[in-house]
Amino acid sequence: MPLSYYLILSAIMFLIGILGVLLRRNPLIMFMSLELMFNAANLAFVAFAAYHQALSGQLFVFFVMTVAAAEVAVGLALMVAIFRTRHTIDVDELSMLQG
Amino acid sequence: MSINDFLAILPVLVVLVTGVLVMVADVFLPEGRKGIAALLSGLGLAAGLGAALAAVPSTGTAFAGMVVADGFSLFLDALFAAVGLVGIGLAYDYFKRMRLQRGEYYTLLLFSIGGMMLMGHANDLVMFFLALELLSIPLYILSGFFRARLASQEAALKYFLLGAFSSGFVLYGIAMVFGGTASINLEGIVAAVRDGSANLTFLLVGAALLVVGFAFKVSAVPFHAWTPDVYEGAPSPLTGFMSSATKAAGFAALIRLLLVVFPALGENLAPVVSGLAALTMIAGNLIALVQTNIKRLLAYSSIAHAGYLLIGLVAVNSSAAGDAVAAMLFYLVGYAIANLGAWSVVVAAEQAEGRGLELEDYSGLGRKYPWLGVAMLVFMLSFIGVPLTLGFWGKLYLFRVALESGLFGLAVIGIAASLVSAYYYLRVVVYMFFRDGEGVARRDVWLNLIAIGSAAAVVLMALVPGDLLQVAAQAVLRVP
Amino acid sequence: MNLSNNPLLWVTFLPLAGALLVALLPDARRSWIRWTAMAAALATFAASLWLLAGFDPSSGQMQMVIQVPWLRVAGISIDFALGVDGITLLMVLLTAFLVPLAMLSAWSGVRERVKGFMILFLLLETGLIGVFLALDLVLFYIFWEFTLVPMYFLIGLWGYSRRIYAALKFFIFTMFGSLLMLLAIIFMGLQAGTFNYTDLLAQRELFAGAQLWLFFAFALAFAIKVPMFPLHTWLPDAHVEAPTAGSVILAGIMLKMGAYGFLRYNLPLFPEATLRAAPWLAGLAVVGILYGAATAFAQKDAKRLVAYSSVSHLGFVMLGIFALTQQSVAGGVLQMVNHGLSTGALFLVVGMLYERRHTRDMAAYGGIWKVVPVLGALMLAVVLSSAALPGTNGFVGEFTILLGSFGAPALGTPWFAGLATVGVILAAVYLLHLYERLFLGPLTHEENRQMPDLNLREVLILVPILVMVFWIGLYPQPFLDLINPSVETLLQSVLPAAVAMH
Amino acid sequence: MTAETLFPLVPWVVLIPLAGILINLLAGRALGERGVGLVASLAALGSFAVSVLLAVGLAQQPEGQSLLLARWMSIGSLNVDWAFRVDTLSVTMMLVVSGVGTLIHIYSIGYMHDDTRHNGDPARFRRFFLYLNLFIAAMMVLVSADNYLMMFVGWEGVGLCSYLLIGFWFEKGEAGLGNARAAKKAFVVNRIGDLGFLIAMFTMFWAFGSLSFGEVLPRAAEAAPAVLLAITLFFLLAVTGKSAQLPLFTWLPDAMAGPTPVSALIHAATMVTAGVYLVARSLPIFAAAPAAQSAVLWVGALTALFAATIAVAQTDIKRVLAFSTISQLGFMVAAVGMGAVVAGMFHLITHAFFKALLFLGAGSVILGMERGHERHAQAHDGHHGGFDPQDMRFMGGLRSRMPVTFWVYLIGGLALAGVAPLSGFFSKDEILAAAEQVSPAVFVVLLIAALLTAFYVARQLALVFFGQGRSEAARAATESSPVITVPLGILAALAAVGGALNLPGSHLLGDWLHHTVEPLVEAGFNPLTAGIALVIALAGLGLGWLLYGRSPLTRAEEPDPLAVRLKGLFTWLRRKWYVDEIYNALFVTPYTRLSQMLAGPVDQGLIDGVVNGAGGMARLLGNLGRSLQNGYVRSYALIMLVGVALIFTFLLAR
Repeated sequence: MPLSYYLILSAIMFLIGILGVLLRRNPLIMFMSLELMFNAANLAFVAFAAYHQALSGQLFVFFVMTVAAAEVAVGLALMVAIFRTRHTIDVDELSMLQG
Repeated sequence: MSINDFLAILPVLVVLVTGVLVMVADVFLPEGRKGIAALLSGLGLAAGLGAALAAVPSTGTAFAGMVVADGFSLFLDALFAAVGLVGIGLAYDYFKRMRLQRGEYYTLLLFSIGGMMLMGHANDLVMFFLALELLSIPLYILSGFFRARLASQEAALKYFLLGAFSSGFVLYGIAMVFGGTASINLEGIVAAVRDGSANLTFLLVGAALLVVGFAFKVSAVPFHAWTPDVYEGAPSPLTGFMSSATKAAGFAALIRLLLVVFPALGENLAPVVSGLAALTMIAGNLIALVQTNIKRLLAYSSIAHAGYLLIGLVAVNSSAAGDAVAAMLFYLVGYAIANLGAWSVVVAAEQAEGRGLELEDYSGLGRKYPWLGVAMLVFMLSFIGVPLTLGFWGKLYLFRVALESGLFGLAVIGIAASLVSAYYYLRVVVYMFFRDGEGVARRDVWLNLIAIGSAAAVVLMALVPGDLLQVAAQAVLRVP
Repeated sequence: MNLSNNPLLWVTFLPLAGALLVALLPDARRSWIRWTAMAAALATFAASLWLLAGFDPSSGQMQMVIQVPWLRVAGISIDFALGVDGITLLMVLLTAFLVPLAMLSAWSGVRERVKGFMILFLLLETGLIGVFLALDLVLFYIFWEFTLVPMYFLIGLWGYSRRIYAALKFFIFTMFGSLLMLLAIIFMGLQAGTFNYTDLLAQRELFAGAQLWLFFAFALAFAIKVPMFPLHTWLPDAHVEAPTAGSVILAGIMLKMGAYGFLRYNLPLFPEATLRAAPWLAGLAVVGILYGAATAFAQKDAKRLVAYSSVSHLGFVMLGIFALTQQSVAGGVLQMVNHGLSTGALFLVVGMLYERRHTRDMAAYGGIWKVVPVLGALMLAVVLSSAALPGTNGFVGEFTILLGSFGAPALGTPWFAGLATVGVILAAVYLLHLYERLFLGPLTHEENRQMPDLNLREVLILVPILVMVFWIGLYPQPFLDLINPSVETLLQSVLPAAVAMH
Repeated sequence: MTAETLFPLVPWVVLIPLAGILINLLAGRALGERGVGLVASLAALGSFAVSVLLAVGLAQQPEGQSLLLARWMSIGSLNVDWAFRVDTLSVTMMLVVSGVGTLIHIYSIGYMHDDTRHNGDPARFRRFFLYLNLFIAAMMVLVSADNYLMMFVGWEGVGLCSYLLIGFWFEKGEAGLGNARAAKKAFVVNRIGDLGFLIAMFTMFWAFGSLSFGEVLPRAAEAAPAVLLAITLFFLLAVTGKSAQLPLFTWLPDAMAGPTPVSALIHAATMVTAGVYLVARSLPIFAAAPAAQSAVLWVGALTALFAATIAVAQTDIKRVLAFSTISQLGFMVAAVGMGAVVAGMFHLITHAFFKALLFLGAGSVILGMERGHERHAQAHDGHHGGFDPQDMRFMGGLRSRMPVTFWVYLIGGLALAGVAPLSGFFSKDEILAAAEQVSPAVFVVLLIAALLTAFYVARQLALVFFGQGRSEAARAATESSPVITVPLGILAALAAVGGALNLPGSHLLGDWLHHTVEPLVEAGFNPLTAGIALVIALAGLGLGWLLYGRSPLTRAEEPDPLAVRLKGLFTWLRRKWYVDEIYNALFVTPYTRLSQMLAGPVDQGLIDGVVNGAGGMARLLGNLGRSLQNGYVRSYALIMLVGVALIFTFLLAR
């Protein structure tokens, strides 16, 4: 399969991720969308690595996965803290700071 | 891997190791003695600062070209360590007052500083990404440090969501750059561009996405939206630290990246950065005009200053690149000093539960506490760019660079924006001196020391600005 | 070069030293503070006389030049450079002369925060003198902007009801102009590699191509400061809201900074642009003369009237400068001094009235000459000098300006001077109106009957000014001798360009 | 004593009055009223003495001399000195000014003693003499100057004194402000004239490179005709201001608000003649501009007629004299306009005598009326209100109450009317003779003016002195003290025999002035014109007597006989042809409105509105941007995405 297929798929994934962040109000689903964006990048990395025959792309994916895991940990912790005080995790409820 | 590899990033290592040590030590510190964590962190940062100032690190690349050590990174190491020290000073008094003295604040702060330092050393897109996350994730947590305070929670979640969102762009940008050049190493990218093997379209898309990602970090409009909310919600000492240091880290990344890609893409990318600069200066200052909360006002002010700095970034794409980088570094230092000073006043004036942050609460403060008042006056004047402050010289150099590289339009927008800024900065002075009120401020040792010390630095260094500029000018980058 | 023997340094930094000294005194010791500040101001005046003594009036060149490299970094070369010529010298003398008098006027007017007031006042003096003496454009800009800060506080802290609005407006309006000037300065520095005035002057061809823009940038800054119509609206607010001493310095000296800037920078640095702009600026000056006079006439607030009169008077100065003849420019310089004396004195008198009655509304007075004959007589003298009655300083200035501009080749038509002369009539209208409303007619307000006449301190404030008023009016030659060579030198550097243009 | 030793005394004509001021200023309180009056009068007398000495010197060396006192201002090619001119023209003026001035000083000692008490502020006595001495000094500067600029110093200096003295009782007059307003009007209207003087000087400087008489006048003819025309016409504007000619005469009638000696000295005898002096002095320039000459001539002639028509309908004793002064000044201006300098100067001198006499006489009448009013009021226990001691309708019959005043007034009046052999006859006749040579039309105009002059003289004499007293005050009036009547006597003598100065045949004054100015028209004595003039004068007097003397008014409320005959026209005359109203409508009101409009809607509204509007616009935009910051994290992400989209759109478009 040519490179472009992978890239198009990756771009679609990236866009879906973006739309998810924009449209969903549940932070859990927003996290998933963010993961989707990250993984779109990962897919592109892997595809390019294969295309260029360069290992550094594959390597990068591992770093990304690690970092994403750390990020999600922090995000979930934040959500737990918020849920404890507010009993909701709807992000649109969090609009006290504005102006 | 040799000792030289470690020496190259010695300040980073010192700071990160201290962070681990503080984390461990914190477990053994009894409740009520957590201030020792601050002391330990301070010592570690001082050591890091010493390492940077003593120029211990060897220069050149290390760890197989993953990191680089040069004048630029050293300068930033010193800057971050110094800002971190002040940040700890701000936090110590503040959290003691708020009865929230905890070791993990300092640990996380140190990790974040380590990430910032690493950003200055990064020579490989992996390192940029790692440094970005290393500096960001602790800040997400720290923003929500007041776990029970709604504003703090909201700030943390907003920062986190939008930060991750922008990381996505960075990541996708890196992927595109990799796709375009088959390399994630800056030297490799340069080589690919030089020998013509690079796919410039992929490179351009990637570079643009990277600019977006880091523009988020420096709060350039329209990627600034998180800034006011997070700055308002986060604990004040953290905001003071963040607004001074994160911006510098973001610009460090932008400078190094754009120096690499501008030769090939300057024609396309420079207008983008110009647009960001203009938009940031205009929007930042205009919105700051209508703020009534001091933290939000300073947040928009920090956005506005990012706009001025972006002029310098545009000038990197010209024969005056050297001057541009020097001017930006100088400006960052001047801004950091005045900004930390201003936040120290904010921290001193903040009352429990986030009260005392409206401009109204500052009424008469300057008359009641003349030292604090004069210090705040100096910071505001420096922000405006009135002579005999560092801010004046910063603007002078930046505008000089702008004119040198023919950016007349941006220079004019810059001065118009400065004019607008004069209004809201002076309004702070108006409240502090020209109005009567019952405002109270703390007379905490560290806060006052920071306020007065920063004010003195802003004025005294302005009398002999040559030395600092000399240092900034010598902080040259190792261009791959 | 032995700097400690150079009066320029002393005259510039003595007030600063005084301010530091005052800062060390305890807040409660008001009379110590006052007398220390006064001593510093008087010492500065003495230093300015020393400067005068050491000045060679036969030369139009810069004298006693101090030039110390300040910054030599990354292609930027900034000097700490000071120097004096006849025009500068007069401005410095005027400053050093007016500051102690203004300070004396604050003796009873300022009772709160005396220390802060005196410190700011002395800082202001250093800034003002620095503006006049600076011979490096960046240094000039530093002093120029620095003067804003103390004045901002003088208005904001010791001013009247709308002081905050006035202070902000003053600061931002002035800055509006000066920022563009900063860009122009940077641009010139880039072209020439130096900011030193003398060096820039020698290499003015380097930026001759952009001189219309540069001229505009400088002119905007200076025109706001002067102020020229229609950039004047900061002035009435600032003048009215400032405390008396502040108004005196504002009108007496700060407005001169603008006119001085035109003379020192616009004319010699951008000669061709000057010639092209001359009719336009002279036109604005004439509009300012008539407009200021007409607007002053309609004011109900005595201080506001005086403020608008400044717009009119400074119009004469600007007309003189841009007529570019020996007489008109020399007259313009002299008129700068005259306006400082006369309008300064007007503000002082209005301030004295305010201290007695706490209102500036002219309707609250009327017929008080009977009650305060000494004040009435001195005010009359001041009013007449402001109305340019022959024998007073104002006449010599306005006459030479109008005479010089009447046949000025740079303007090409006598209409400018002709219309400006109408301003002389209008000046009489509003000034006599002012005097009539305050002092003449029947005593209409009972509370004015007990008004005390001037005390010795107040007489001592006004008498030195009046001595100068009549000295310049009757025997201006010593002053003209100072001005003439410098003006000649100045015009010689402008007018060759005229030849090149035709 | 030779001319060389005498001429250098000339600065003292200015310095002595200044010394008088200094003494009275510093020691006036200690000197008391008598001391102050004495010092001031001696100062004026000293000035007169020096003038006499200068005249003696001139007798030996008639061509005169310029004396440099000090360099005044020197810029480039502009060099102006404090320098004095001693020649027959200037010394003639000095003699008149200081001579009449001294008499009026002495008179004022008595007059002001009473006046300050009537007006309730005796302390102001000293101030009056300070001003009066200042006036002498300024007038001396004016006439002794060697260049136009120094002349201008005197020119405006006397204007200042005029301002101060008109507003001497600054709290009196209509609504308490009348006098102050009159003073301001005088100053401002004079300033309009001064504008002409200034512009004339500017033109002169750029044409001749100098302002000094010695350099400009001999070379007058060298300049371009347009330049000369400009100079002379602008000088004419100055003349109309200072000498109260059409169209700038309106200030002089109001100037009567000043104390009567002031009206005599400044607003009749000396200051207002400065315009005549200016033209006489500048004759070479006028001679080179014939068009300007006829302009001057016609301005003078028309003013003479115009003012005379107004004078016949006034009821205020001083206002009649004021319009008479304007009219007579018109004669002089017409004379110098024709180039008949000698005739003009001659009339200037005789007019100084007889008009000063008339004013001082009027002053004596006013004092008499006030005394009478006070005596009556004391007898009848008060009721002050509504009494005007200057209104002729309340006078009458004063001939018997104030005989000395009557006789001197009669002499003055007849001299003014031009009855031979009083001084006015000779001087007016010379002007008429010259006019007859130059322009028949002017001759006729001047003759009509002369007729009206004689008429209003008769009317005034009849209303004031004849018939019966028409008020208690008039019936109780008393004669004035010798300090007042003695100067009146001296002036009466001068007014009577002043014609001797330039009698037909002797031409004393003509020969004297000849050394300085060369008249363009040499009007010899013409028996025909003299006869016509005399007939006209007698006819006017007779007409006046017919209307007012034959059956004198008996009550103040009775209508004026002339009003009965002229009906509406009389109102026009009484209201001065409504010139003040027209000027108010044309200039004063529009300027006030304009200035209010500029200060309000334009300055605060438009210009400051733009400034504040810019600030408001910035805030508006700021609030707009602020509204985007709505707190929703998803919209922040959207903003970011829009930014990304914009960047990529831009990059795609490249």
